[in-house]
Amino acid sequence: MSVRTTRETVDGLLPSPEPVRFVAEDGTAVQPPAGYPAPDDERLVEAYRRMVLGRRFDRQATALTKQGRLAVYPSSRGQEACQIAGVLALRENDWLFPTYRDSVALVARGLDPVEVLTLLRGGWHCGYDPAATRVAPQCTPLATQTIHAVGMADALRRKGEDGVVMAFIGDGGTSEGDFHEALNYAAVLHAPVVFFVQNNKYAISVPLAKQSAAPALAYKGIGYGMRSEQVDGNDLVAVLSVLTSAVEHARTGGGPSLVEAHTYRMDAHTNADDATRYRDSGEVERWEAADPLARLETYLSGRGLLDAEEIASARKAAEEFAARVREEMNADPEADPFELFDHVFAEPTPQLREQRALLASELTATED
Amino acid sequence: MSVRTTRETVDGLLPSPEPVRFVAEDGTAVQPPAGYPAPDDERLVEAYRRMVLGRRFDRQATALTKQGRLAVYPSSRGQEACQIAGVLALRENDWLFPTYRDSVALVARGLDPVEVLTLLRGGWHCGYDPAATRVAPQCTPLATQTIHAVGMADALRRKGEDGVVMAFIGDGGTSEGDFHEALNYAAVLHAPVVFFVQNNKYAISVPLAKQSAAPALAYKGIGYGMRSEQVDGNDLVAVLSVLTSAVEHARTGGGPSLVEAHTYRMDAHTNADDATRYRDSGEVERWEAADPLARLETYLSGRGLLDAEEIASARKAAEEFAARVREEMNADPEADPFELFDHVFAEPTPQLREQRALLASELTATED
Amino acid sequence: MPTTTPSTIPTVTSSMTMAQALNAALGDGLREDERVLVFGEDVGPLGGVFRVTDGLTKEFGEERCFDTPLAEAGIVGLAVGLAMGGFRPVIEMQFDAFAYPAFEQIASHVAKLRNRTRGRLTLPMVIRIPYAGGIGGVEHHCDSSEAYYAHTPGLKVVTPATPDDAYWLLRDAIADPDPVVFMEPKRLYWSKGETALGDRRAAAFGRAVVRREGRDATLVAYGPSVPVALQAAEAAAQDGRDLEVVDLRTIVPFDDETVVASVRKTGRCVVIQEAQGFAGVGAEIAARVQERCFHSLAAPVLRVSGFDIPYPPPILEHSHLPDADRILDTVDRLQFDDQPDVLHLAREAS
Amino acid sequence: MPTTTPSTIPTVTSSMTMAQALNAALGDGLREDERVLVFGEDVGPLGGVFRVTDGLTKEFGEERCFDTPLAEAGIVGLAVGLAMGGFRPVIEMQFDAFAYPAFEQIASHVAKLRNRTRGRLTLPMVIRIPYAGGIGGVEHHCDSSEAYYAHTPGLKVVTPATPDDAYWLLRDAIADPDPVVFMEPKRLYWSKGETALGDRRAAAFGRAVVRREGRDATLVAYGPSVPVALQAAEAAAQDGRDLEVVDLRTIVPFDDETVVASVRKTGRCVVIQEAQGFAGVGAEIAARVQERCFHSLAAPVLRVSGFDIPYPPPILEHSHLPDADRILDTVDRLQFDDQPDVLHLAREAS
Ligand SMILES: Cc1ncc(C[n+]2csc(CCOP(=O)(O)OP(=O)(O)O)c2C)c(N)n1
Ligand SMILES: Cc1ncc(C[n+]2csc(CCOP(=O)(O)OP(=O)(O)O)c2C)c(N)n1
Ligand SMILES: [Mg+2]
Ligand SMILES: [Mg+2]
Repeated sequence: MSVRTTRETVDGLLPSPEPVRFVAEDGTAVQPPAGYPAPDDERLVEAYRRMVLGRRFDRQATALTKQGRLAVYPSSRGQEACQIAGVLALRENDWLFPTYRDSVALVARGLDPVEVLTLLRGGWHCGYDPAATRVAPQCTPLATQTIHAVGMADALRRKGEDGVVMAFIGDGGTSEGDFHEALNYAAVLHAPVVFFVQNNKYAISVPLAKQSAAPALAYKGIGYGMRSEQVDGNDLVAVLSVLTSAVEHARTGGGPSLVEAHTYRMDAHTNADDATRYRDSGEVERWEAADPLARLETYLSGRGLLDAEEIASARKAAEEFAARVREEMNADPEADPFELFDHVFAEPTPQLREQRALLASELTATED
Repeated sequence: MSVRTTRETVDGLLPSPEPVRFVAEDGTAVQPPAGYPAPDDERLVEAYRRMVLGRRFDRQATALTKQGRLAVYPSSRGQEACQIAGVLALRENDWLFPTYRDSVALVARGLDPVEVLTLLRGGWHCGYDPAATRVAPQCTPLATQTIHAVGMADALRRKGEDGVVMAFIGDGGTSEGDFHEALNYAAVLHAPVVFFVQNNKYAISVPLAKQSAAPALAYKGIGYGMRSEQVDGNDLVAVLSVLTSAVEHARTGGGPSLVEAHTYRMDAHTNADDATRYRDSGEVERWEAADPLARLETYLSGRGLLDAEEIASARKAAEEFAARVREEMNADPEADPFELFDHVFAEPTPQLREQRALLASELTATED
Repeated sequence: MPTTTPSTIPTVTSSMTMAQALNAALGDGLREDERVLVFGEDVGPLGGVFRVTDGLTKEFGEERCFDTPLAEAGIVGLAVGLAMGGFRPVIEMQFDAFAYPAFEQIASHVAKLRNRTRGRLTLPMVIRIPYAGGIGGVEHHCDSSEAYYAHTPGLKVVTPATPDDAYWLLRDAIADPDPVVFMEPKRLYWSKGETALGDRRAAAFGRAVVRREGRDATLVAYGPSVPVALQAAEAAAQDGRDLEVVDLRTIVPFDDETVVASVRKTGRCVVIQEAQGFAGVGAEIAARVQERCFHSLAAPVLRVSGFDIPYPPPILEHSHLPDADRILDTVDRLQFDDQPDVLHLAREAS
Repeated sequence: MPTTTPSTIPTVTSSMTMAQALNAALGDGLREDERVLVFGEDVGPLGGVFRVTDGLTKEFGEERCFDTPLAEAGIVGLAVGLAMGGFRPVIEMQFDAFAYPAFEQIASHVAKLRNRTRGRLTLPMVIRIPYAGGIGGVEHHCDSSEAYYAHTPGLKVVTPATPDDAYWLLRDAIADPDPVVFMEPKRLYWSKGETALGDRRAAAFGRAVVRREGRDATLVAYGPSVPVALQAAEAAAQDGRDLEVVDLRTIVPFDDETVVASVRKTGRCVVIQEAQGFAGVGAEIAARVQERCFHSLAAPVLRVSGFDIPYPPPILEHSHLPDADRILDTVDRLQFDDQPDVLHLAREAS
């Protein structure tokens, strides 16, 4: 008393046997699998500009840790194709649920860089307005945000909005139970959500081989009845094409998707981490050859969509942006200790009022 | 920089497109897929005897709830092919991690029925000796036992034993995060464990359609790089064949497997549940036609492996067993209130000694 | 975005069980505000294993009251996302111990989101948890888990002891702008009481209530222990001892005024909780009372609780659960000096 | 089945950080008993994010010290299965708040398995949890979660304040027949102290220690608060107030004798914890002390703790954390009457 699953059903849920690719590592075009339209040239040029800016911002943020202006910074150098395509695939009324790794994506979405860095600067837990930007607070407890994304997607559907939700997650995060529950809820609720796994091969020091024995993480989709795809995460054209179709599929009522991007974390986990303890430089060098920014630059130049002038102007814009960030981050962050009691509840409880008063007495005592 | 997954790799991890079957609902033999040997006739006849006994025990246990001798009982009527094959596929030195639903399996493994019922009788949390029987306590927190099973499997491997671990779980339990974590750990550790999902179509009142959108739960295996199979859960011959090969595959170092059995929970979730609130009798009647015991009886009789005499003797043995259970369960369970303090730690803490003394004073006070 | 429809629910008073009162509160909550959603395991067609959501799917449809896949972190996380999206989820954890898989979602997100976002995102949601024992439940079905939530900043924790409080506290919890962990004492689900349903807001939320006036000592209790405390007070009255019984109703926020006023009046206090005692809510109450009433106290604040053991199997739960006798024995010790029986007994024991 | 090899570890005393002392204890534990296994996230080649497992994989191999996939319920559940199978897992939760996904495994299995099986299955395992703040960590990296475990029957809860205690308490925890939640105060990882390593068993486990003798009042502290309490005591000494400082070391089991003896001597007590105060371990201590020392107390037992708020962002943590001044202000209030400042301030505030 159970139905036969046809080869078609199964194939419709499995990812392509190898990562979708539009551009080879040397920047030359390759034939992508059928069904993935090439993004417009303007979008690609815009993506290039944001990649240049994103990488410069990332380098600036790392520098700020050395100057003690940031407590810690998890770099996404090498993952820019994912960071930029991930937000370019979204509209303004779509929601993004990012992790601590995704500051470049937030900047690319147009969030104020200083507000983005407020968390890592230690000023507050979230510096930007999630409601206004439709970007959830950068999430640290791994995979927990993926379920929130499903809830938000269901909320958008209930309100009759055509917004879509994108949840970012890393390869390590896919091992958490919450990821499993989120994918299952999304599939059962047929929620307009896209799960975007940036498989950068490491969870801090733990390599993918110790994380999963799956042929690819994208093969998890079928276990939930969810369409899935894998893509070359250092090929912006491919990531943008695959994510855009996943987002539009969700927007038009097609349901959720799982997309895995194969990329690489070029820097250590954070500035505080020492990657030499667990991986050799040779591996890192091999991935240098796959650099997403150089690849897109070569590809666009080859197609005559970029010239030296445009490249220079993109770099100039990035330098100006970085200078502004450096300058604004040089001021010490402001903080009011009494704000600690303001947002625990809508109204502080009598107990919190007592504690606030206690702090007030301590502060006046130290003043005089 | 990522390898292509071949169709062969993928197919090797996917379950058969339809549940493996040896015997049709009418008891006639059908052609099973290649690679699944038919179990020996003796094993099948032995399985039949245990199915007859198991079903009788199950009916007796339900009766005991009406007589107030059991607090609650979750019946497995209709799932006997899974309950019996699940333990027949194991050797004595293998471990079983069962749920509250699997009392019939424990009895079939030879555990004392009264010890098995101790939990549901309210006498203690586990009535049998897990170390001696190699059967973990029946687990209530859903899916949590699946990770313990992986740990035990890894322990057996470390000790150089050739034991295998089988973890039982229901369809609903597969939605829990712990199930995901257990499958991933098993695959990464290449642990000798078999995850046996008894998909009886309901999680209390929640039907499978609200639980998962997967083509079949067995399709979850590939997402962990784990071989998987689906089987007609009401065909004992098929379940025994598929589980035996999964167990021997694990025993010979082949690693873990996921097996889904399509079956049906004929009774309500427990005696306390009212199934009429969420399913119609028509559905239940349709499944009556797929009854695993009648099917095996017809099949074995048809092959001349069973005659009226053997059937009668099996039923007689079952009646005697039920009578013994009824009788032994008629005595009130014994319980020593001071045992409450004996097993919290190896040695009671000073605080527990105080509390024990307090209880002693209360009990002497009530005596006089 | 759906909004609140001015509700006009007539006020009717009738005798009902706590389960029925909770069911009525959920119905009125769904009726009053379109943004309210009820979901969890088996809360749909079945109406919940305790029937607290009985009939809601039938009346409000699958969109408003629905069954989720079987995953508690998923239920809570889904509620977080829906609340971020403007809805007001009222979710059910089927039993106390089965909320533990959701502990990270509750402690790291539900409790913190308003604070993390400076109030830009808020989580008006209710997590209903049937808790505690006394119903002959098997292991994992009888935990008293209130302290885990009460100790977590950002959560309000409520537990009713009467059907009327159950109705009004739940109505208030649903209307509250913050996440509320609503702890329902299982064994009181079938207890009956006069309940006034309808269209007003009660003052129960955040306020303790004196259930019985007395002069000689104060019994502070909440949830499942309130009827036990009242029973003990009745028995004590026979022996001419006049005990006051305070029902907290809300653990967070805590009503210091009512408790302190009572203890300053009586000069003696026994705190009662069903949960294992160590580092429980009763410890907080005892600590607060002696901090605030020290010079009014004629004796130490004593505690009555379950033992520090995993919840017992059904046939032994009566030995574990605080009953009127354990309370009365403790009240007797309020007269004693620095050497409470327990230490003395401990020496005997060792 | 591998068994214990009689260990012959020479005793050497040297100055080291708490992180180094813990690392040494793990090494000696692995050396002493083949059944000991160390695993968790990044504990292998990296040596843990705090380097507490540094070098262990190199010395003992991947089989004895290894990285797991990223899932905390999985880590704890795997440890449960391995312990059922005769091993002695010593696992690491990377940070306090990242143990929450494992809460069900800890509360429903780790704490209960011995009891459920009448002692036929036991779980000799250690769950190491770096906890509390003071290191400028971002959200979810600074929770004080000890009360969740201390309130759960079946768990022993330990937290060292010196490198020497860290070494011996961890050695004892590894050798203990029961599950031990070993809470490591992050901010003390780099604090140095004389540490005697080697082959003996310490008496630290289960016993509090008087870190400083004093006559006027007792400060009860544990883990990260011990150095702060000692600092306060030094400062008080300048003003001629002589404070005794008790370091609990083990929260469960609790050493009533040492604490009670001290408070009966001094007649005054302040309990210090970094965690949010409500229903925390400090509440338990205050409740116990007044239960057992009532007639010796000249003032209520007062508590110093973090506020009942989510852990603050780095630039504000100093306002939240109990410091010597907060302790001294509280000690000053030990002289007062029934009207503690806080109530008075509360009225002002409202
Ligand atoms: C629940 C939880 N466990 C552990 C951690 C500690 N931690 C922070 S980042 C990290 C690795 C995450 O790896 P991955 O998911 O691949 O993301 P990436 O950092 O590579 O972007 C770990 C273990 C955490 N933040 N949350
Ligand atoms: C973690 C957890 N959540 C909820 C429950 C309550 N509960 C007990 S059985 C059950 C349904 C389980 O369904 P399934 O896994 O299909 O097993 P079956 O009962 O059908 O054998 C539920 C929700 C539980 N025991 N544990
Ligand atoms: Mg990664
Ligand atoms: Mg089922």
